[in-house]
Amino acid sequence: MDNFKFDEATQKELATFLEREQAQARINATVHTLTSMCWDKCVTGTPGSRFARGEEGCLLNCVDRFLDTSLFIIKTIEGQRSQLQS
Amino acid sequence: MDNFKFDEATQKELATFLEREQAQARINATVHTLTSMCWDKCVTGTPGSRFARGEEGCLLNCVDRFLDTSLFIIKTIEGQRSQLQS
Amino acid sequence: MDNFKFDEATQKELATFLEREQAQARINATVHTLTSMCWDKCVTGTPGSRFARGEEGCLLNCVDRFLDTSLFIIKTIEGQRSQLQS
Amino acid sequence: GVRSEIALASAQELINKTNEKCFAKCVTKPGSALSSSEETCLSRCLERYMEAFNMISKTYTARLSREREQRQLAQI
Amino acid sequence: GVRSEIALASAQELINKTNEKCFAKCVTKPGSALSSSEETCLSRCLERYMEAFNMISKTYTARLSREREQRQLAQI
Amino acid sequence: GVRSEIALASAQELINKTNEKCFAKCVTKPGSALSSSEETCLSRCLERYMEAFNMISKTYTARLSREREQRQLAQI
Repeated sequence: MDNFKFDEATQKELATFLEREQAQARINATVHTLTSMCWDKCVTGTPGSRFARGEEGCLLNCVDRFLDTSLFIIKTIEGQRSQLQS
Repeated sequence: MDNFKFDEATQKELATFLEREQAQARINATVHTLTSMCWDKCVTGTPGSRFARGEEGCLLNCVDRFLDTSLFIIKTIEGQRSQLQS
Repeated sequence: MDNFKFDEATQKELATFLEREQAQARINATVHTLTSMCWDKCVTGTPGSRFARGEEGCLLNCVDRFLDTSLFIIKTIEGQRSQLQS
Repeated sequence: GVRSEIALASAQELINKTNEKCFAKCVTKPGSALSSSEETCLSRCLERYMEAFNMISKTYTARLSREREQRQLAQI
Repeated sequence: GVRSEIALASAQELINKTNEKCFAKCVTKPGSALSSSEETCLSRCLERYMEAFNMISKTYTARLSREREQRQLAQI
Repeated sequence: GVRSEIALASAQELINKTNEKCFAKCVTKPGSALSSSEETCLSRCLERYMEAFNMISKTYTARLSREREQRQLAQI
């Protein structure tokens, strides 16, 4: 079994498949984290038969503003580093 | 050392032992999670020389109601899935 | 590759290096956990251009009191155990 | 297969999270049994959490593909 | 042995959790040393957390064995 | 090398934590874009979180070396 080898084409296909699946697993994990965090931030009342006014908009904006915050922080840090180096 | 092999009976015994120990480790982990969560829900005051009225009952019920919630959620999801399939 | 072996002196040096790096990784992880926990405890207002009065002192004391709490708990448990054994 | 294992792990995680969030929201003082109002709250909470998960999943994947396009445009 | 490693890991986790919960509850404004009232609070909190852990451990294992019995009855 | 991987992981973790804490503090009601007051809050929050991290890193390593000395004194 240890000596069995796939041919090169199959090995590449397998690697691509596994990479794509791992990317999907990472995306799933991020969606779970974002849902948990945005739920705590946006859904403050007792759950009703639909989202309250404001809750739905908050949830829709929460993801994009969180990612904007991430980009803002990275840009700020890079700006400071380039200032320090010049 | 790599070529050393236990006989079949010993191997089975070992597997059973390890399985039981892993089950114990999982139970321990769940008890830690439940204690942390129920503590935050039930023990709201400054700790006294015994639990306040209500805190002890809350702690005792917390585990069973959490597991009931889990069963309720699984049943609801299965109910929806069987409705969709019929 | 599997049969390649470093000489004993190099092996020891490598082990020491890896141990030191793992210790550094553990220290980093603890500093992240402490910062997160002390930030939540001490920084309660909107962030200003410097820490508010009280926030800085709280942060400085937070680490030492957390570690004191840890020592206090271990001492108390050990005290109880030695009482039970005598 | 790998694919179904990932989907299963994600469904399991969704159930665990729903359980945690809806128990926190709907069962504030655990009694000797789940009351009918707690059960109503739980089934609504379950629907809302699943809805939130689907909304956020769409928003996030839309953002990812928008950013991928921008990077590709930037390379031209 | 495996058994004592598991017990040790669990005891270590119990100490870590107690530390986290009781520091949060008893040391709300960290000063230059632990005050005597903070220490009183910590030792009571420690006792209560251990008590809660033992109560919940019993309740959970009782529930597990009840459910195991029900499954075995269902198989008859 | 191992060393730079550890430093990189720690920097990544610092960015993640800052992101989580400052989003929680500064973006309380997510709107259709980050407002200028939210951005001001975020850049101050970022500075303060880094400052807190550095303070706590120093305090913690100072404590560790103090305790190491005490243990060595105790062994004499």
